[in-house]
Amino acid sequence: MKRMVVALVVTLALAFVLLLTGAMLELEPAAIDLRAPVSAHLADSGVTHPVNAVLLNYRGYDTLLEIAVLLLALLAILAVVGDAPASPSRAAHPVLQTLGRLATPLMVVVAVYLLWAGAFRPGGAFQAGAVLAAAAVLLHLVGLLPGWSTPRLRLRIGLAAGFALFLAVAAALLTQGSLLQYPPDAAGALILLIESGLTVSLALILAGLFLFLAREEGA
Amino acid sequence: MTLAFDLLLALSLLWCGWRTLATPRLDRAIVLFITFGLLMTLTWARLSAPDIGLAEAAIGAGLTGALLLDAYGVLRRRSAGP
Amino acid sequence: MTTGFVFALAGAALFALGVAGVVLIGHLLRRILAFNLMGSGACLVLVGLAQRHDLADPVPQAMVLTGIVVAVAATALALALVRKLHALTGQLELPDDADD
Amino acid sequence: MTEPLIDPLVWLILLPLAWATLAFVLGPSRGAWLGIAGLAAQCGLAFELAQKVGAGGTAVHAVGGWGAPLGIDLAVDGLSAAMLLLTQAVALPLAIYARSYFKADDSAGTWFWPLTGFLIAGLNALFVSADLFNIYVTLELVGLAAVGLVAAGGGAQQVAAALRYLFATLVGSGAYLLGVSLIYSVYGTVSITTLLPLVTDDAPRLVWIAGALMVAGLMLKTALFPFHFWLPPAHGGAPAPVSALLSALVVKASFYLILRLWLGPLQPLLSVFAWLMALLGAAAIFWGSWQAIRAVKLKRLIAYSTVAQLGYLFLIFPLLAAPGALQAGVMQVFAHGLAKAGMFAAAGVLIKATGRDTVAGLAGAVERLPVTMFAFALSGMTLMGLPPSSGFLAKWQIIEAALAQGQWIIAVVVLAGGLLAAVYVFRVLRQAFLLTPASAAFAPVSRTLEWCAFALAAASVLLGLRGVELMQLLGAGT
Repeated sequence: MKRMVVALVVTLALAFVLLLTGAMLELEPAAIDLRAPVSAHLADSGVTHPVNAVLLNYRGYDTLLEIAVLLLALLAILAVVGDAPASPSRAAHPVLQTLGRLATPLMVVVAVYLLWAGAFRPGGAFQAGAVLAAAAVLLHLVGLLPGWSTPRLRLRIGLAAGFALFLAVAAALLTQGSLLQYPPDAAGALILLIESGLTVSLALILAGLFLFLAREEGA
Repeated sequence: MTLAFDLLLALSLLWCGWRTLATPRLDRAIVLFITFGLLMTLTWARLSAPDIGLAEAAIGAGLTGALLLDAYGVLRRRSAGP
Repeated sequence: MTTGFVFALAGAALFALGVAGVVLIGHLLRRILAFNLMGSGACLVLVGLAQRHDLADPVPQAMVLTGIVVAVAATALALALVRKLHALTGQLELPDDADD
Repeated sequence: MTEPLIDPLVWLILLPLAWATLAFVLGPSRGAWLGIAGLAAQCGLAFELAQKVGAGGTAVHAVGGWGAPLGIDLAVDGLSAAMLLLTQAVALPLAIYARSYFKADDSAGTWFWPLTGFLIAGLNALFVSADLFNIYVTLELVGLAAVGLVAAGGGAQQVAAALRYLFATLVGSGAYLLGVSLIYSVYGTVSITTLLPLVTDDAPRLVWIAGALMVAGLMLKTALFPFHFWLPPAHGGAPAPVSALLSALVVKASFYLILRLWLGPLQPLLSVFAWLMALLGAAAIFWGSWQAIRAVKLKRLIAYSTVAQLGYLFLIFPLLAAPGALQAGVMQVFAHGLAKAGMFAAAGVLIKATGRDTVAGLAGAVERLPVTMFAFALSGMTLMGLPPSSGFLAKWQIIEAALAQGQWIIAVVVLAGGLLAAVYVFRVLRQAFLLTPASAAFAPVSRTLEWCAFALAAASVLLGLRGVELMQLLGAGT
C-alpha cells in the first residue's frame, strides 16, 4: 500500500515536471514589460536601485504586509512556546568569545553600510536586519547572549516599532491622495526613515525567531 | 561555457535537494540543506539578482540553517537525556 | 537555453520534489526541509522564467525577496510547533488523527 | 470620489493592523477592549463601504498612486463588499464572546487578541486586493494567524492539529505562488484588472497549468473533499471562539478567491472544471454529513458539518451561467458563516458547562441552558435549510438555478444534504432534551457567552427575511 502511494506520487510529480517543461518551451514574449515603467519612474521613487524601488515604493504595500507576516509569526511562536524560563547560554571557549566580541562591531558596521547602500545598489533593510540578527545569534552561540524569555515592554516596543512606523507613514501619506503615496521630493527621506526603523525591528524579530526558541520549553 | 556552468549548478541544486530529503541521517540532511542555500545564493548571483543572493545567504541559508541546527541539537539532547 | 530558462526548469523540478517530500515524508523536520525546497523552486520559476531572455527584471526579484521572508517566518513557526510537539509527546511524526 | 483620508476601504486594513500591534505592545492580555472597539469601528466602516458600493458600483484605491500594473490596486465590488460585511459582522460578536470565554490566566486568551487582529486584517486585505501576488501575501497572513490561533497555549493534540493545518496551508499557498509565477511569465503582470482582457481561451498551456495550480492550492485551503483531512482536528480542537472564526470566515476566504478567479481573469479556462468542482462538492456533502452523524465529540460533529456545508459552495460552479447561482453561493457563505459561528459559540458554552466535549454529555442541557440550546437549534435550522432561515434561501436558490438549467441532479444533492444535516442536528437536540441525569453537574456559565451565540444564530435565521438587500449589493459592480 505504502509503496503504491510512493510510486503514484513520484509518477505524478515526474509527469507534472514534464508537462510544465513542455509548456515552458512554448513561451512567447510577455504582453506587458514592467521594466520600462520601473525605470521611467525611478527618479520619482526616492531610490535609484530598481529592486528597492519596487520593494519600497511601487509595491511597498506588499512589503508592509510582509513585515506584518513576520511580526505575526513571532507572535504565534510566543503563543506556542508559552512562558518558559530562558535557558542560560553555555559559555564557549574564550577564544570563540573573543572572536564573537570582535565580530559584532564589524557586523554592525556592515549592517549600517547595507542599509545606506540600499538606496542605490543591492542592500537595504532586510539584508541589514539579517546581518544584525546573525550577530545576535552568533553572540548567543558563543555564550555572550542568553536566550530570551517572554518579552518585556521595552523589547515588545522594539519588535513592533518598525512595523508601527511603516504603518503610520503609510497612513499619513493618505493625505497625498492614497496609501503609501510618497511625494517625489520627500520619498528618499521617508524611505530611509522607514528602512531605519525596519532594520532595528527586523533584526530583533529575526533574532527573536531564534532566541525565543533557544530554551528548553515544556518538558 | 556559461551554459555548462549553469547546467552544472542547476544539477547540483537538484542533487543537493534530493539528498536533503533522502539521506538517512538528519544532521547530514540539515548540512545538505545549508549547502543547498549557498548554492541558491550562487544561483541568484547568476540570475543577476544580488539582492536576493544577499537575503538568501543571510536568511535562507544562515538563519534557517541556525534554526534547524538548534532544533536538531535540542531534539537530540532531549531524546538522549534522562 | 538561457541562464534564466535553465534555472526555471530546475525550479519546476525542485517544486515537484518539495511537494512530493511534504506529502510522502512523515518526519516533521524533513517535511519542513521539503517545504523550503518547494518554496525555493517556486521562486526560481518566478525569476528564471521572467528573465528567460537574460534581462534582469526587478519586479519578480522584489517579489522573491518578499517570498523568502515569508518562508523563513513559516519555517520558524513550524519549528516552534515541532519542538513543542516533541516536548509534549516525544514524537517527531504526526500522530494519527485521534477520534475518527 | 471619497476623501482619501477617510476612505473606509483602506481603514478596514489599517485599523486591525494597528490594534493588533497595539494589543501586542501593551501586553497581549490587554487586547480585549482594543479589539472590541476596533471591530465595532470596522463594522461601521464595512457598512459605509457597502452602502457606497451599492450606490455607485465599485471603489478602487491605487496604493502608492501608481496604478496597476506598476503598483497594486485595491478594488471593491459587490462581492468583496459583502465579504467584508460578513467578516466584521461575525468577528464583533465573537470578540465580545471571546472576552468572557478566556479566563484571565488562560495563555490561549493572552495571544488571542493580537493574532485575531492580524487574521482580520489579512482577511480584509484579501477581499479588497486586485493583485495576484499581493493576494499571496494576504493568504500567508491569514494562514499563519489561523495556525497560531489553533496552537496557542494548547496541548499535544492542538499542536499536532496546528502542524497538520500549517503544512496544508503552506502547500496550498506554495501551489498558488507557482501559479502566480507562471501567470507573470506569460503576461508580465499580476494585476487582476490588467489580466482580464489578456487571458483568452486560446491562452498558452502554461496559463492552464497556472490556473489549475492556483485553484488546487485554494481548494486545499478551503478543505474541499478530499482535501478536508486537516480541517476536523484543527476546527474541532481549537478553543471555541477560534473554531468559530476559522469555520465561519477563514475557509471562506480561499473560496472567495476561487470565485474571484473563476468569474474574473481565468473564466475562459476554468469552466471545463465546473463539473469536477460540483462532483467534489457533492462528495463533501455526503462524506462530511456522514462523519458528523457518527462523531462522538460535539465540536468534531460541528467541524465535519463545516466540511459538508462547504460542499454546497462548489455545487454552484456548473450553474454560474445563470445570475442566481452566484447569489445562491454568497447567500450560503453568509448563512453558514453566521450559523456556524453561532453553533461553535453555543458548543463552547455547552463544553464549559458540562466540562467535556461529547454529544453524550449533553443530557439535560435544554433544561439548564435553554438560551444556548435555542441558539444551537436556530443554527441547526439554517444548516438544514428550513424556512425562513438564510440557509433555506441559499439552498432554494441553488435548486432554482439548477432546475432552470435542467440540472436536476444538483437539486437532488441539495435536498439529500438537507436531510443528512437534519440527522446530525437532531442527534444533538435529542440528547439535550433528555432529563438531566443525577450525576450531571452543570457549571455556571456567563450570560454574555450565551447571548453572543444566540445573536449569531438568530442573525443567520433573520437574514433569510432580509436577503433582498444582500442580493442588491451583489448586483452592484459585478
